[in-house]
Amino acid sequence: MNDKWKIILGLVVFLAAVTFPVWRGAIAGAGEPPELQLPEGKTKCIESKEFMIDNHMNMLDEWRNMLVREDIHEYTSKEYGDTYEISLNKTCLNCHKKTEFCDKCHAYADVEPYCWDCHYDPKGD
Amino acid sequence: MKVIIGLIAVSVLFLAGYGLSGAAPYLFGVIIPYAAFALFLAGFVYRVLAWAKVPVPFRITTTCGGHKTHDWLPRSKYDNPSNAVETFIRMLLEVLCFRSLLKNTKTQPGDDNKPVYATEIFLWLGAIVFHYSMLVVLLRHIRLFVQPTPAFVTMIERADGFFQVGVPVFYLTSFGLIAGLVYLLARRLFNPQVRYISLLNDYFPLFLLLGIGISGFWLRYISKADVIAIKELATGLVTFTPSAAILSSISPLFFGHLFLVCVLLMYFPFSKLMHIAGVFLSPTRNMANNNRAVRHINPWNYPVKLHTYEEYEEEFGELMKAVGLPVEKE
Amino acid sequence: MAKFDEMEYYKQAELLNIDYDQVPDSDWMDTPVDFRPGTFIYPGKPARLEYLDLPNAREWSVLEEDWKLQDNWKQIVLEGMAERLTKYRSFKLFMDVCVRCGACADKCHFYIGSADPKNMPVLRAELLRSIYRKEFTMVGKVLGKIAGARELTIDVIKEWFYYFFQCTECRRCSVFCPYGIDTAEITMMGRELLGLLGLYVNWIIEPCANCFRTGNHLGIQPHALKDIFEDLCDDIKTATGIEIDPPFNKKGADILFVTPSGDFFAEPGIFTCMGYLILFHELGLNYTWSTYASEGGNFGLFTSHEMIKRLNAKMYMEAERLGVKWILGGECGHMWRVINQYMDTMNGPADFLEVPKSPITGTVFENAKSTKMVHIMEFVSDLIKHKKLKLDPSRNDHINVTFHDSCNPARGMGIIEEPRYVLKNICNNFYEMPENTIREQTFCCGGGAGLGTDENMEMRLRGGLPRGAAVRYVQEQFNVNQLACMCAIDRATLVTVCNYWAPGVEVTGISELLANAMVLKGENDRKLNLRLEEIPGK
Amino acid sequence: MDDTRRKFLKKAGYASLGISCALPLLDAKLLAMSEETGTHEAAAKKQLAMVIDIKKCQNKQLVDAAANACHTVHNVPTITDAKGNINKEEEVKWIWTEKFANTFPEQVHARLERSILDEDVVVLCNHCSRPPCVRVCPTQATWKRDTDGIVMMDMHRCIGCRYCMAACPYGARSFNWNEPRKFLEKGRGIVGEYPTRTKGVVEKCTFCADRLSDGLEPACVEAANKVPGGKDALVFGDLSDPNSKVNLILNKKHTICRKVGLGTGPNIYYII
Amino acid sequence: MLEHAFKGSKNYWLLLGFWGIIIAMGAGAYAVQLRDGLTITGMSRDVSWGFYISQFTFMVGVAASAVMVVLPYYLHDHKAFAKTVILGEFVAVPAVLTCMLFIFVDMGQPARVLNVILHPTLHSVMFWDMSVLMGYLVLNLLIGTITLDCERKGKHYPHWLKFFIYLSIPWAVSIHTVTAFLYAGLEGRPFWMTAILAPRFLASAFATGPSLLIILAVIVRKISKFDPGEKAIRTLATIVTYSMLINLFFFLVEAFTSIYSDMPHHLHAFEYMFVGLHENGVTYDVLVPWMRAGMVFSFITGFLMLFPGIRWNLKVVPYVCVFIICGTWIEKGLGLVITGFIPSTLGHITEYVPTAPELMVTFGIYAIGAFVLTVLYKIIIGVRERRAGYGADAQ
Repeated sequence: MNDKWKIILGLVVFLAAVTFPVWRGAIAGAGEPPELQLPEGKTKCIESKEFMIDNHMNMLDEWRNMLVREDIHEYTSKEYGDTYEISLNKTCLNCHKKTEFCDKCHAYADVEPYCWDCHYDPKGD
Repeated sequence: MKVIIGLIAVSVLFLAGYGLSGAAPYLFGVIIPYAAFALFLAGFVYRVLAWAKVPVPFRITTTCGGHKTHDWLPRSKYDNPSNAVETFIRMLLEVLCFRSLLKNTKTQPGDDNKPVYATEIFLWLGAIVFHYSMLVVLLRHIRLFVQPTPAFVTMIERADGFFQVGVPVFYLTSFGLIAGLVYLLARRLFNPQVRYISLLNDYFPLFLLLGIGISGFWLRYISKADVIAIKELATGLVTFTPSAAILSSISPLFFGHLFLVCVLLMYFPFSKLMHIAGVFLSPTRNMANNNRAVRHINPWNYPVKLHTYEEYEEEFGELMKAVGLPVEKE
Repeated sequence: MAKFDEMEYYKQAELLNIDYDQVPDSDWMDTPVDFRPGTFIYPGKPARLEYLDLPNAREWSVLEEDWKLQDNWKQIVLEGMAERLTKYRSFKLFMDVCVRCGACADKCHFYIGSADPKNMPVLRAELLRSIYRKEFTMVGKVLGKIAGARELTIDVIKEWFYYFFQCTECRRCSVFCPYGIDTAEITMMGRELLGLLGLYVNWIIEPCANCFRTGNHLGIQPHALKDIFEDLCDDIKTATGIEIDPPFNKKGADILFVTPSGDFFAEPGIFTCMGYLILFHELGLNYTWSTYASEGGNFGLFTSHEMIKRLNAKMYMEAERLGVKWILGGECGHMWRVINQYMDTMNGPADFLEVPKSPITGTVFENAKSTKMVHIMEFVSDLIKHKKLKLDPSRNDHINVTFHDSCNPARGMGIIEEPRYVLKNICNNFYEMPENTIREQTFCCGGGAGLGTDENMEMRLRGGLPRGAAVRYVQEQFNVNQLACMCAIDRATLVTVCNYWAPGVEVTGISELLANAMVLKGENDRKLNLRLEEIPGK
Repeated sequence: MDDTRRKFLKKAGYASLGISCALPLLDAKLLAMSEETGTHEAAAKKQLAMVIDIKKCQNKQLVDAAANACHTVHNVPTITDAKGNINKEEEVKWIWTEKFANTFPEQVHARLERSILDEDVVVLCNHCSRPPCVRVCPTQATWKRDTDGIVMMDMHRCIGCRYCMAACPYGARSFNWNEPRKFLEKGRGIVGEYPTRTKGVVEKCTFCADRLSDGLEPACVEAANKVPGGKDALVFGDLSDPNSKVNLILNKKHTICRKVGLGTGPNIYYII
Repeated sequence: MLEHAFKGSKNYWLLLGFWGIIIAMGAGAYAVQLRDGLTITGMSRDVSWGFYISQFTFMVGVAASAVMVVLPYYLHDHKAFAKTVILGEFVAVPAVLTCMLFIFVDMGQPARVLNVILHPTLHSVMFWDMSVLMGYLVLNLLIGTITLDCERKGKHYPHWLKFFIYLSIPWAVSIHTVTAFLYAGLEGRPFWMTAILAPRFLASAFATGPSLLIILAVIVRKISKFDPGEKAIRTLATIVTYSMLINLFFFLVEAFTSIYSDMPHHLHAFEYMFVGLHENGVTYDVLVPWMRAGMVFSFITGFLMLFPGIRWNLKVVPYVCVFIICGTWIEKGLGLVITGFIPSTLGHITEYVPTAPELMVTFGIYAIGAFVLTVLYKIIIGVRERRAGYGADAQ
């Protein structure tokens, strides 16, 4: 029984599958990392940039519980000590534009936060 | 002892990735991943071709049900396939549903101490949960390597993250992967029979996969990593334009995770993990039981020394004649 | 005083003192073999080896320290392994892919009966795999014992001898293995490697030599065979009133009939043989027996692939010489594994034969169109389906019968439905044994693959426990008093198993029950069955 | 039946009784007690309330202004069907009007003045002192704030089981049967800074908790007051403050509450 | 043991295929609901629970079948039930499963259902209902599979299981009680707020569950070589008879209180169910023909079951049982939940009629239950037949 061609076919399929990102990258390129539009005239976010990159989602989660459930309206920056009103719309979106900031990274990282099911950017989606 | 060596080995490897990547980010972020992936591909192909090179001299199907005979008798098409299509389905059931494991039983002493056979589905369940979670986790990782993320990956992510728990949203397979591995490990440790047959070769990959699973879990849910930078690195790697600059902005935990993955890739072709390919080649499963209808060819079939009828009659001819048995030479 | 090769020597309570959760304190690699009398088989006699031109023929003893191996024994084994790794994908693959999930562990009847961890199929394979790792893989060479590799020593060879002759190649483990790893395949390789060193057991190699010379395992010479048949025909005459003169070596017959020689020799096999004779006579079949190919069984299967071929070749050679159209095979287990999985590949193509066609019903056996050999149960079930046999199953009403699937027909062929169909038509009281012990999950009799001798009585009884317990269950539940099977080794060994684990249950071949139920042309009033016992109520 | 088994059964019986009755009951009781102490005893804890002057609210313009203000700032959509008619079955509303007879069924008797029966009464969440909706909610998506007595909603938490709707004796709760944004986009558009809701959650009046924190009055109160003749049509204040406007009115005028017999302790008071 | 689910006759596979098709259709309808929201149902602001919750309520009753066989067998050593116990337990499993699925599809935000576990709320009856249902599912699955497997291998079941068997008896009572409390604790809904709701639930459950068991047992007898026993079926019929009579009695008690007292809020519900309500010249009476039919079914079957000639006639009693189930289904699966919302707390009358997609989802869930039931029963039959020495299926 000569089953070598079947095995080789299987191998080729396997190789094609595991190298999918490679040949897909060869066809479509690496893709550009998002270029974010940073708010003008601002030098810092609520916490350090590194902290915000990694933990903004948890901060928002905390905020929503603080505001909605505990009726706490102010947040004091651990990094800088200044206070902010707890509000996605009034605070975050006051500086950042959803389409130019949030969406870009989320699209790049293929993250679909359900924040936007309810919240929106008054400056336009 | 084997357990401890396995655990220590994986811990040391993780710490190497975690601790040393700062000193040599390019090595851990670019060179080793490339080397590991190349070794994985080459080793995998080498191993499969090495198997393919060896002929299958006989058709030794394990038949697990009635064969094809009179068409009025019931038969088991997919446990005793008689043609290529039925064999294909048998293999699908085996590969996709772990059919043989589903038959598993556990022998235990009965009321009179004679053996009885209990239904035992937990090995099957653990294996299914682990393997499918692993598959989904791997597919989900495509989002980090391909820009834009393919639609099928997004769909998988949506289904996997259906339940809105925590931020970032909790994936069922994150839990499935680790739970499956913990079960398989616990079984190895606490089932005396399985513990007795286990080798370091069994513990090491389990710990390695657990290390990868837990560090990945940690990266996603606990100490977050800069996904954008990681994706930039990953897409750079797969398009052979790795960016060295980005390496410094990624947390060392990620390098611990990545290094364990590289170790797994390198270890894979030289270990029992090759069962992923081997299952397709198993001669007792991937052949139809139609040997009486279609002759199977053995490429190295060679003549052997026989005892011919002539030699037989030479020895017994007279005796045969004496009792009236017909002979060639009267 | 009973001796260790008699079953009276063993107390059930002692054999049942099994604790699966108890494993030795020491790692299996460090646990030496205990050659306890009753658990191993005596070595092959030099004369037998010489007759078959096998290497290193000499007198030796298992219990002695020195097994008198060749000086370069290690090289011989390693070269043998290397050769087989390039000839059998099964061997190479099964050395590589096992993940030691343990699914097979408690599926082996020897493990179930002995709780000896090395009787777990996975460890039985590890005995070889550890050497494979050491000698043929890089990881094993470098890491050694830590990677599950070990040095090939004389002790390893002794361990192989002990455990590869404690496997009946029944393939039950293979059913449960997620990768289909077949321990039979591994045992066969192990025994071939042992054979290179002249390490055979006499219970296997003597039948091989006999078969090579006289045509059958028992060494029955042609004239003696004729005598035996005359005796059988006398008994048939007594039981049924029918006179039969069976044809031998008849040229121009349509069909050559081959069955294992166990059916010529001892009870209850001979009753099955009488069944064949009555059936063929009643049908008026133009068939013949052969004295040259008077063996369907093939102890080569328990020796080496080469030996399979050497012993099996006679069937086609004789069929060609006699000019028959096709071959009919009797009730046998491993014979059918050889016919189904090896014969055509090894000794075919049998293009001098015709595609088998039943002369009675006209049914063409398409599933045997290449091998040209049909199983007696395929043949008989077809006859019954077409109502070509006049049957009176009430003659078997005093029998509560159960059916033992023999390992090889069940897992190496899949002939599972035919015997049941036949049994249900010839017996009114048929009961299945518990699931997990029948069909593809059937348990070995404990004496297959050449282990059915008396010097390893302990292992036979232990290995027969799962089967015996299942028989005992139906005996208690449904008053089962006969265990039907279609394998000559079963008919020989299950008698012991039943006597020990389920006393009162007799072993029978299906053809015997068939002939008892057949209403024959010109028969007497049938007061006696083929065992010449009175049929109750007749 | 042997004795041990009997004993065991007894215990199991009690245990099951415990499981099925005692625990939710006990917990509900504790919940009610804590709220009682909150309202009656501790002056430190606030209970916000509203007094509605039914007569003044007969001005349709006023009521519309109040409802509009509320629904606009909270992005409450007007649910319409394909033809643009209001879909009464799937309506979402925080403040609206009902006929007197439907609002105060216990007050209706055969001799009641016809004009009263036809009066429209402004209704909204009663922010009950012992709210049944809070008692039944399986996820604590709705709860009574102990700082001001508002019955709050956490739209992130709500699973949409609608148990609260079954429990509320006042019909104050609305469920988002459909995607609300669809209707907002068709209608007045999404406005202000208050988020919209996702489909499949329950919502209701929150006494403008968001505006209160900014020092504003509830939107309806503010809007009603601006309408000519609307002064004090809706009065909002703190019951625990003896000098609050609501207390001043309640002390002077005869007011009624909806379905007081149910013991929920509504905090919307009506001047007939 | 599981192998029996994978081997079977053509009819077995056809039946599974049939359920599969309905499940697929239900899944399709649910996908639409997931996308568009519950607007695709007939529910409304006023009638905020509809068909889904009604079916849930009904199926809780069906789950009772287990306790009515477990209790006589394990507590009173009623030997006739030896072979029937597992039939009851394996009805309870799919029944509870469908209950949970009905709740799941009724959720506006199914993605968040885990909140019930993540934020356990002890004062919510719904939390307790979820807990007892989960528990009952686990109990029956555990007891059923372990006892069946032990029977299969011919070994006595482990002693620790006895604890769970005893536990399952009061637990079965608890699932009905807690489900009734779900409704009975709402001060705003006079129709439900009655102390006899839980007893009524129990009585109708103990009529419905065993009725289904009788039907299934008769079918099993017919299609397989496993016979649950005539005596067992007769005992079940007796249980059904008493439960049915008690159920009817409770109903009359309830009806008396409401109608004799003539309190409008209590009366309205009965009026709506049996004669229809009128408002502004419009008649609201969609439920009336159903409810009347249901009453006829219940009273006539209750009466018929009084006669041993009918009750113990295995040829007739399954058909009577069908009507008993229909009667209680109408009472609980249609009348009970929906009527609680009519008229609404604001006195409005909004009628409720399930929509096509809503019905499809419902059928889909019932089909899942039927699928699981078929598979579980196939396993029981397989094990029992094999145990009795009969041969195996080939497919």
